Order: sequence, then structure tokens, then C-alpha cells
Amino acid sequence: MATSKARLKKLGLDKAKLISAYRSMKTIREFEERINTEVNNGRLAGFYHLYSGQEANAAGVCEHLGEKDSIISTHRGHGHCIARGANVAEMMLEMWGSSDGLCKGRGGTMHVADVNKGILGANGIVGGGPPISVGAALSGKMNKDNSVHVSFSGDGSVNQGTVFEAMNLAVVLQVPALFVVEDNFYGEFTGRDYQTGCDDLRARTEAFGMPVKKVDGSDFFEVYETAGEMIEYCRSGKGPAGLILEAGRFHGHFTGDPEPYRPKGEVKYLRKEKDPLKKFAADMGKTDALSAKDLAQIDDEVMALIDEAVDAAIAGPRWEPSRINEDVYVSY
Amino acid sequence: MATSKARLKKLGLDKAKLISAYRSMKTIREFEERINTEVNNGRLAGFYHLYSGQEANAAGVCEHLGEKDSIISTHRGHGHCIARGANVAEMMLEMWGSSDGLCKGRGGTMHVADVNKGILGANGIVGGGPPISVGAALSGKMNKDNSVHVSFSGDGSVNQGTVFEAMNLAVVLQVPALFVVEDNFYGEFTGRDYQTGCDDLRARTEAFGMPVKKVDGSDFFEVYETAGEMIEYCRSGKGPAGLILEAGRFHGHFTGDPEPYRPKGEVKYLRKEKDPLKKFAADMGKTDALSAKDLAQIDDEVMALIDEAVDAAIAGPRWEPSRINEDVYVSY
Amino acid sequence: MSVKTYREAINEAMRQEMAADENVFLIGEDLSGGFGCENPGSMGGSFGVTTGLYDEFGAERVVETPISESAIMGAAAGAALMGKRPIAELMFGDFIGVCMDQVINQMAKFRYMFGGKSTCPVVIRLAAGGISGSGAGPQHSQSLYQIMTSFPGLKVVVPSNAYEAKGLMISAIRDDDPVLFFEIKALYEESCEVPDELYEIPFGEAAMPREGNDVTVVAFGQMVGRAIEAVDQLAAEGISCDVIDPRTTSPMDNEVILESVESTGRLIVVDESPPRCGLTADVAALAAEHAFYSLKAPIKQVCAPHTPTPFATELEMAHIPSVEKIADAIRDVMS
Amino acid sequence: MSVKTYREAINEAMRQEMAADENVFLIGEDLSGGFGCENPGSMGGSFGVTTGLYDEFGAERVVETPISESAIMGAAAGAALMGKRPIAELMFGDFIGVCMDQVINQMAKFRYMFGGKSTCPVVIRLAAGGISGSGAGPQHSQSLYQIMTSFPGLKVVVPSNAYEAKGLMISAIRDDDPVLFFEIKALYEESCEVPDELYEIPFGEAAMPREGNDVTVVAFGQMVGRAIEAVDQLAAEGISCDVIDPRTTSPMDNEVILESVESTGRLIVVDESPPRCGLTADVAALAAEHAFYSLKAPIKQVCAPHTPTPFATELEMAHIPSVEKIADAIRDVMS
Ligand SMILES: Cc1ncc(C[n+]2csc(CCOP(=O)(O)OP(=O)(O)O)c2C)c(N)n1
Ligand SMILES: Cc1ncc(C[n+]2csc(CCOP(=O)(O)OP(=O)(O)O)c2C)c(N)n1
Ligand SMILES: [Mg+2]
Ligand SMILES: [Mg+2]
Repeated sequence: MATSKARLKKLGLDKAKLISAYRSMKTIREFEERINTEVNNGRLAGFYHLYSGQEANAAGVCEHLGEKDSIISTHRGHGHCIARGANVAEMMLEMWGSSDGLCKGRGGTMHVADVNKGILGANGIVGGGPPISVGAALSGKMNKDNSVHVSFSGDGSVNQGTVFEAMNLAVVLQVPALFVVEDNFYGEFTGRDYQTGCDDLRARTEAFGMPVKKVDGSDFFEVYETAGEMIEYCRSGKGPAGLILEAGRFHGHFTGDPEPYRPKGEVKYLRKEKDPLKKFAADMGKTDALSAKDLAQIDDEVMALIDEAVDAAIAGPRWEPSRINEDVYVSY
Repeated sequence: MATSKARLKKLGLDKAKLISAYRSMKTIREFEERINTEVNNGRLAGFYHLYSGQEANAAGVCEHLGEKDSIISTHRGHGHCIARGANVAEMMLEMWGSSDGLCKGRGGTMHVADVNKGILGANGIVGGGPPISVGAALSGKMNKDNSVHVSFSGDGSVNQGTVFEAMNLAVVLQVPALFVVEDNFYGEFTGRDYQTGCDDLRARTEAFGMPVKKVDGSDFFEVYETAGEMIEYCRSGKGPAGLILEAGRFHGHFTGDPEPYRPKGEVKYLRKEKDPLKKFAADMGKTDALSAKDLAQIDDEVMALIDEAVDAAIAGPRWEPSRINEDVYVSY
Repeated sequence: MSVKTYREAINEAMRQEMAADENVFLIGEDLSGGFGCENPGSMGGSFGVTTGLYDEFGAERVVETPISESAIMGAAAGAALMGKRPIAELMFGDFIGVCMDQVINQMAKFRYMFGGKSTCPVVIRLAAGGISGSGAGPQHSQSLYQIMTSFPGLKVVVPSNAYEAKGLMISAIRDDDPVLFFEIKALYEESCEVPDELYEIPFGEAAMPREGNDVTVVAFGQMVGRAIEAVDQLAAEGISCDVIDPRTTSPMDNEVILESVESTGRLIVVDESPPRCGLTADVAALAAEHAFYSLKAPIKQVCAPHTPTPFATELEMAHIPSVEKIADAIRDVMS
Repeated sequence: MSVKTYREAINEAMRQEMAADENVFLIGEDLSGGFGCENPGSMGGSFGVTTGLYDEFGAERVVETPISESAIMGAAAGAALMGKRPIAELMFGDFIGVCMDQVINQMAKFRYMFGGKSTCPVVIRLAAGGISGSGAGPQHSQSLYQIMTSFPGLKVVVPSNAYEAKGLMISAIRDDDPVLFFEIKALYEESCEVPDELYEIPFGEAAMPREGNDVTVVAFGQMVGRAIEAVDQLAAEGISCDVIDPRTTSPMDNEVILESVESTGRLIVVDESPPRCGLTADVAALAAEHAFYSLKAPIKQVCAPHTPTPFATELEMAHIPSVEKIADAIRDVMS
């Protein structure tokens, strides 16, 4: 759908909100691209699951969330955490395992979390998050605080038993849980159509007893609009809902993945035609809602933020090994 | 549906087959009723999940199965095992924990099994069976032996993640697995409509990508006909299928369950209107396919079988405790 | 103070804590029964431990679920992260196999891997252990506290009587870490004097129901009572023993065990689980490392054989260590 | 005979056994990659261990699955009951939490609880252990062989080099019981001489890569190499040690361990798991019970601290026992 001024108005996206959304997506992009660069240049060790290409999923959902809401994420979690407002400098310190990191360097890339901000954590276990999100939603329902609790899952993860259980339990308890499924066509090195036996994942999910919609995840406005609808549905006490967002990843499953399983030119096509940031910028051009200068200014600010964060992360304080026992209740 | 001579003919149910079916159901009934009696009179310890009322499910499905086919059962497993041809005397010895029992008395009521006969075991874990059945079906597919592999599950078990995973995997691998769901309205002391969030379990199951039918499980002919269809579908290599059978249990969840959660008169109604044996006998009367004498003779034979089995079980050889370590590969 | 069963003691602890703190709630299968059918609240749990709680606190605080243990444990974890104090029931502890990840990889690790900034105050209730003559069979008889003790980040409680059960349950509910609360099925009907008011039994503090000079007997759960019986019998033979009931296996009261071994010089460890990588080995190894120079005799482990729990009564009885086996082991190290 | 990596050795064992027995097949996630997209077979497993097997044996023998570990393990169990010999890959061993029931309550118990009349020849492959400096973090670094060793009915294999890996994999495939085959991630690139032909290494027979007089060092998996290094260093200080690599933890070669302890009188047990109810305690307790009168010094356990595996390099390195820590423990019991 082409985005028009009228549509922006209808969606309530004023200038401040557009800036916030774009900044969020741009921060994710630069965070991820920089991680990729640092891994390639050898300054950062380990393996990282990058989110580039899927930024509008996280931003389009999280821009709707307020203080009492929560999200829970996946192994590919940097984007969700940034969109939900995690401190980017502390996240970068975490990547480098600094004791000043967001999780004191103990969790690392797959466990970025800030529970006080409603970020219940990236998660290294496929399907680990949705049951936990149902519990957060249950607590919201008990508190009668109109909160909504979002779990992100990949297209591969939806065949994990825990995810099905979570969906049914959410329906049974009628809790405000939004199940976001990010369809990036692959689970690791296997195609989604192989892994999910049925022809229609949306229908299968809906058959659990909740409304589910599917939209193009490369289009921020599509995501924002439909996520808004579904979140509103949950917030109003009608029970859980689902949202399937289709957007390809620009990188491999993890840094270093040689990707022989992807069709030639797929990433090129995605980067050209399905880049959520480019599409957003083009829409801004068409609608004049944000000027090229506005966008450039955000770009500069984000670049500076990331540069600083990386420098600080590399120089960040390190752990004294003898303190390894802290924050476990008992040490032997 | 009223059963007619024409229908019996269409279903290929000649006299020998009708006798086999009735004998199977009657044996289950008397086995279960006798267990109940023996528990009540204190000659048998432990807790037992009885199958009375659901006999047509097991018989209607298993009467279609041949040598290479397999079944896997649940905690409420006596009926499935009998219908699949387990040795009844050995099963009874197993109930009493005799070393001559079908499982040498080590498994007991919840683990009756005879793998060589295609009985992959009753199972004490809700949802434990279906994944195993998919593996049996995979082996059948690999062997190209046109076999079909049936898992029985209860209406409560279908919300266990393992069952969903099994269904999806069966669709992905296109294996000849039939998922039979026995809807007896309750999982333990909780109603099925509470536990399963969606309104239509059949549709939810079908959404996994396989055909699913639902019929009245108190009517042997209904079960037999539809099970035949679904089994034929699987056998012909089209992939997995599902079958939901609705039939109430005559007893509590286990022997000793006081059942305050059941509506007054429900069991009475079931015993009067939904007794698979009574209904079968009535259909025989209507169609003259088996005479009252035929049925009475089977009844007598079954009663004698059960009487003998119980006597033998009570007198059966017991274990020498020092031999506890046998059949585990290593002992400490 | 009044005589209460183990079952009643746990029930009372939960009821009193639920009344005191509205963040405490129950979640699990058939906690009250009758949902989606007749007479909600009419059953009170598969072992009767949650009787009356639905009547008192209603469906918001006694949350009935489908048979979906991963979702139950996950939901408890999520609610706990958000500030609730859920008590999640697993029914038979053997069922932990279907939801292990949520316990060992999720709740157990949150506090540490999230940088010590969040807590996960979940209590998981697990009915555990064999009952001689019950015929519960291989999948309904295990006492898996040794398995859970292995995982850093979990606390593990094994009460051996009604007094302990109440005090430890109260501590478990108030604790900020995930606690596995193993209820010994064979003890549900056992009773003793239990205070009516709220009281805590701190984690990591062993009880010593018998004191003596010759042998230290460390026993867990159901085995505590049998160890006491064995020790009382042996008094007639002139053998006197310390009996130590660690009450919590993680954290465990290493000091009391080591002090006792240092004074007696002999150690027997008793548990009803099979032997490999179990608590009997754990305690034996503790003493062999830290009380070595006091030891006068080999450290004996009395435990189940390395087999699943069999159904047949004779075998089931042979699986669970008997008073005689414990007494024999004590005599053995004294000879 | 030729030099092969640990990874290649496992791959070769599977390939040769698949060629020899058409009942052997692989099942798991991303064993070959490219299903439902481009170039099936192009990836060869998350750790490269299954490389080339799809090309050689096709999709019928290399069964790709969705991310559904309970279904994978169940399917392996079911196929095994029907006479197949599946090799099921779990990828990271940490993931066993989502499918534990199928392993501990189903396959482990079938033979015993079905009266000894059926077998369940499944091999489960689990990538295990920490890698210093990898940053794999708390949910991708555990070595859970101690947990699985607890369960009667399971066999547990922990190869410490490429030669062992091939021979033990062949034995595992031919074994009629469920076998957990733990592949030590840190060793995938390590190589040594490995025969080209098929050979078995029997379960329950330890290796003794070093022989000495003063101390017995029992080490598992990744720790075997470090123990050897420590022991070789200490030779210069005049200390000589037996190094024992049990190779399988269930069954375990108790005799060789006890014989060695009887001759040295001193025991160190080394593993990279946290301490509670672990293999270090298990072996220590074995000696404290059965070799007590030979012991000259406290039995030392060298293991990880009681914490999840942290991400930060400095902490991760501190988590896995180092050569220095092992050497210090040996010096300790010698002083
Ligand atoms: C329980 C479990 N099984 C397997 C894995 C290994 N694994 C990590 S990511 C992944 C693929 C996930 O695919 P998807 O859900 O589509 O997410 P995406 O990577 O595409 O974002 C797999 C199989 C895991 N981490 N946890
Ligand atoms: C994993 C697991 N969770 C819970 C139980 C306890 N349990 C035994 S039977 C049962 C109810 C099963 O209901 P359903 O599937 O409808 O079978 P039915 O008893 O009605 O035949 C429950 C919850 C169990 N055995 N295993
Ligand atoms: Mg994906
Ligand atoms: Mg039912």
C-alpha cells in the first residue's frame, strides 16, 4: 500500500513519532552492520544473529508499546531490544562482554535483557520465549493494567511444541499476549515451506482461537497499522492475537554463514526492493512528512551513537575472574 | 446412522469380522469391569484408568490393522492393547505384577506393551506417544511396507506440545501416521472445552495439513467406517490423517475418583444411551448379522477368559527381589 | 500448634501466604478440578494439596491450565519476572521431562545471565518418590531432586516431615529465586506438631533429628524417617548416630555435615534415587574432600539400584532402601 | 590409518555404518541444509559433522526435520522400536531441556519396563561443553553428560579424541540401547591417527593415556587433554600420575579407576561441569567407598564453579578448569 499524508494522519504518526520510528530502525541497522564489520575485522569474537532487513517488524510493533508492556525476544534479538528502548551503549558493552554491559557481560548477544524496561530477554532456545510472554500477560491481566505482552518468534520456531502450548494457554486464559511471528523464509539453513507442513501458517495459528493477520514486514506503515490493531485488540481485553510479518534477513543465519542455500540474488533483491529503511525514506519523500535533512540528521546522530558505543565497548571494564560467583545465590 | 445389512456389506463386515469386533469390545469391557471390582474388593492395589464406554474406539480402529501396523497408547491403555491383540492372560498377570506378566510385571497398568505385536506401549506421560508413533510410521515409509501407525491420545492430551510437534512432523515427512483423538469430555477433572481454547478441535487439527474427521465413538460402525477411510488414506501413501472419536468414560479418571465434577446422571445416561456394546448388540438384532445366541456365546467365552486370567494372575509367580537388576544393561 | 499432615502443612503454608501477599498465586493442572464442567473447586488437586484454595481465592489466584507443562512453567517464569510470586504445580515430578527447558535454561539462568538485575521468584511443586506397594511404576515414582540440584541458579527443597514442609514452603514462596519444592508422596499422610502461625525455615540449614557419636547418617526426604528408625534400633546394639536431614539440597548445609563427620569419623548417605551422580555421591565426595583426615571407615552409599522403579510390589519394595539396609550399612562401617 | 579430526572421525563412523547397515539413518535439524530452498545438502550440519552424508545417502537416510526436538527424539525412539537404528542429532546438547521426556522417560525405560522384550537402539548426538573464548553463553555451553548418567537405561559416551570418537560411535550405533553421544565442541578440530576401517571401542573400558605412581587423575571429555598437559608438566617436578579417561560414563569402568587408586592412593577428578551431583563427585564417592583403605590424601574435585557459563571471555575462561588448576590440585594432594 502506498503511504499518503492521509494515511499518516489516520495512523496518528506525527513528526515526533516518525522520527522515533526511523531512529529506531536506523539504530538497529547500524548496530547490526557494525557488529558484522567488527566480526569480519576480527575485533569481535563469537557468533551473532543479525536483524538487518527486519527492522520494521520490531519498530512497527514496539512503537505502540508503553511502560507496562513487555516484549520477549529470540536468538536474533538485538533489533527487538533496541526498538523497545534498551540502552544501546550498554548493549554494545554487552557484545564485548564488559562488566559494564547491560547484563554485566554474562549474557552476551543471545541474552540481552532489561526486565525493568519490559525486555524479558533475547533467548537462545528456539520457542523459549512465548510461554514466558503468556506469564507476563497473565500478570498484566491480574493487575488489570491494560498492558500488552509481545513475544517474537521466527518462522522456524513456530513448530516448537512450546509455542503451540503458549498459544493455546493464552486463549484459555484470555490474556493480552500478542504472538508476533517473523517470517524471514528460513530457520537456519532450511526453508520455511519445508519446516511447516501446512500450506497456511496464518490459518493454522488462527485455528488456535485468536485473530491472526499477516503483512509485509519490510513496510513500516503496514506493520505499524496492523500491529496497532492487534495490540488494541489485546489491550481491550479480548484475549490474545497473532501477527505474521514477512521480511527477509540481509545476512546469513549467523555471522559467517556461507549461505549456499539461498537463491542467487535474493539478498541483492531484498536490499534493493525490500529494505525497510529505504522504503520508509521513500515514503517520507513522497509525503514530505520528514525531510531529507531530518533523516540525514538522524543518520548522523545514530552513526555517532554507534561509533561512540563501539569505542566505549572496546575500552570497557573487564571482569575480575574471581568474581565469577556473583549473582548466583550460592557458590561452591 | 442406523446400521443396515447393506451397510455391513458395504463395510465388508462378515460374520467372522463381527464376531472379532464384538469379542474385542466385550473383552475390554469385562477386563476393565473386573479390574474395578478387584480394586474395590481390595484384591488389587494401585490406581487404574479404565476404558469402559470407549471400547468402540479401540475396536473400530484396530480391526483394520494388520501385522506390520503399530499402535501406541496412553495411560488409559488396556483397551487399545486388547483390541490390538495383546495376550489377555498375560495382561492380567501384569496388573498383578507377576514375573510372568506381559512386561514381566515391571511396567504394570500404565506400560502394557508388546512391541513384537505392534503394541508400542501404554504410556504414563500425557502426549508421550504421538512422537513415537511418527517414528514408527517413518520406519514403515522407509520399508515401503504400506503399514499404518496409530497413536491414541485423549482430548486433554492434544494441548501438549509434543502432540503438535508430532502432527507437524508427520505432515512434513508425509508418513502414514493416524492420530486418533479420543474425546471423552474430560482430562482428569477438567472439561475439554476449558482446556482447548479454540471452538473446533477438528479444524485446529486439520489446519496442520491433514484430513481429520470426527465421529460418535459409541457407535462401532461409525468408527469402523471412518477409521477405515482414514487408514486407507494413510496406507495409500497420502500422508498422515486424524480421527476424533467422541465417547464418554463410564468410570472416573482413575479407580477411586469421586467424580464431583461430572453432571449428575451423565454416567447413567452414557451407560443407557451410549454403551458401545449395547448399541452393537442392538444393531445385530436389527440386522440379524449375529444372533443373540452368537453374542451370548462370546459373552460366556469372554467371562471364562477373564475369570481364568484373574485366578491365574493372583496365583502367578512373583519376583525374587534380588533379580531387580535384570534387563538394565548395567547394574550397580 | 496442632497436629497436621504433611499435605495439610503445605496447604496451610500456601493459604496463609496467599492471604498475606496478593502476588502469590497458583498455576497448574487440576488444582481445583471442575473447570469447564461441574463444581469448580470440587477436587482440590491430584494429591489433595490445594484443597479449598479455589474456594478461598477464586479462579484469579488458582489458575487452571491445559495439560501443557512447558507453558505452565514458562507462564510462571514470565509472571515472576513481572513481580508475581507464582507457585506452579507439576503434579508428578517425573513430568519435568516435558518442561525441563523452562526450568534449567530459563528460570535457573535469568538472574545470573541478566546481570543480577532481575529475580524469578517461582516455586515449582513436584510430587516425588516411590511408595512401597503403590505400583506407580517407572514414570510415576522418580525423585529427581538430585538432577535439579546439579543446576546452578535453582534452589531445591526436600522436606521430610510436616513441620519442615510448612516452614520450607513459606521460605520458598518468599525466596527471590526459583525453588523446586519436592513433596514426598509417601509422606502426605504423615503428621506431626505444626505451628498454626507463619514461620520460615531458612534454606541451607540442616536438621539433626538424632545425635550420636559413632556414625553420621545423612538422609534425604522419605529416607530421613527410615534412617531414624534404623538408628533407633541400633541404639540397642550400643551404636549411636547423628542423623542429618539437609532439608534443602541446594543450598546444602555442608558445615553441619562436615562437623558431624569430623566428630564421628564415619559416614552413611541414604537416598531413594539410583546411585549415579546422585546426592549420596555428592555428600560422600564432600566428606572425602573436606573431612578426609577424620574418616575411619569407607563412606557407604545406600540408595536404589541402577534401574527404573519397577511396578511389581516385591521389586518396588526392593528398589526403595529399607530400614534394614540402612541398619546393615551402619553396622558395616562399625565392624 | 591417517590423521583425522574429531569431526571427520565421527562423520566417517556414521558414513561407514550407514553404508554397512541400511537400518542406520540420521534424523535432525539442518543435517544437510537447503531443504525447502536451494541446494539441499549444501550445509552439512550446524557443526559440519554430517557433511556429505546427504549426497551419499539421500533424503531417505538423512531425514531433515522442523525445529521440534521432542518429535525428533520420539520419532527416533519409535523407529528404533520398529527395528531401525536412528542417529538423532540434537545440535547443542543444551537443547535437551525441550525433549528430555522422550529420552529419560521413554527410550531409557522401554527395555526394562517392557519386560526386557524390546530394544531401543537410538544414538543421540549432542554437542557439548564450553569453548574458552567462544562466547557461546549460558544456554549453549553446558556439558550435561552428568545429568544423563543419572538415568538407568541410558548409556553415555564422552570421547576425548578422534580415535575414541570413531570407535565409540561405531559401538554406539551397533548398541541395542539408547546411547547419548556427547561430542565435545572444543575438540572438533583436534586430530590424531584414526584407522580407516571400522573398529569398535567397547563401552565401560577406560583408556589410560598416562601411567604413573603418585596420583590418579580421572578426567572427562575436554578435560582429558588438559589433565595430560598438567601431568606432563608435573613430571618435571618428579610427580608421576595415572591419567584415566573413562570414555563412557555409563557404564563406567570402575575397576580401572579403583585399581589405579589402590596403587597411587591419591585421586583427583576433573570435569568442566559445575560440582553438584556431578561426575567428579560420582568418581570421588566410588573411591571413598571402595578404595578407602588405600587413600593417602583427600580426594580433590576440579570442576566449574556453581554458576551458569558466562559470556564474557575472562569469566568463560575461569569457568572451564585450566591446566594450572589441575596441576595445582595434584600438587596439593602431594604436599
Ligand atoms: C530448542 C532449540 N533448537 C534449535 C536451536 C538452534 N537454532 C537456533 S536459531 C534456529 C533457527 C530459528 O529459525 P527462526 O525461528 O525462523 O528464526 P530466524 O533465525 O530465522 O530469525 C535454530 C534451529 C535452538 N537455539 N534451540
Ligand atoms: C506430562 C503429563 N502431565 C500430566 C499427567 C497427569 N495426567 C494423567 S492422565 C491426565 C488427563 C489426560 O486427559 P485425556 O488426554 O483427555 O485422557 P483421558 O484420561 O480422558 O483418557 C493427566 C493430566 C501426565 N500423566 N503426564
Ligand atoms: Mg526464520
Ligand atoms: Mg479425556
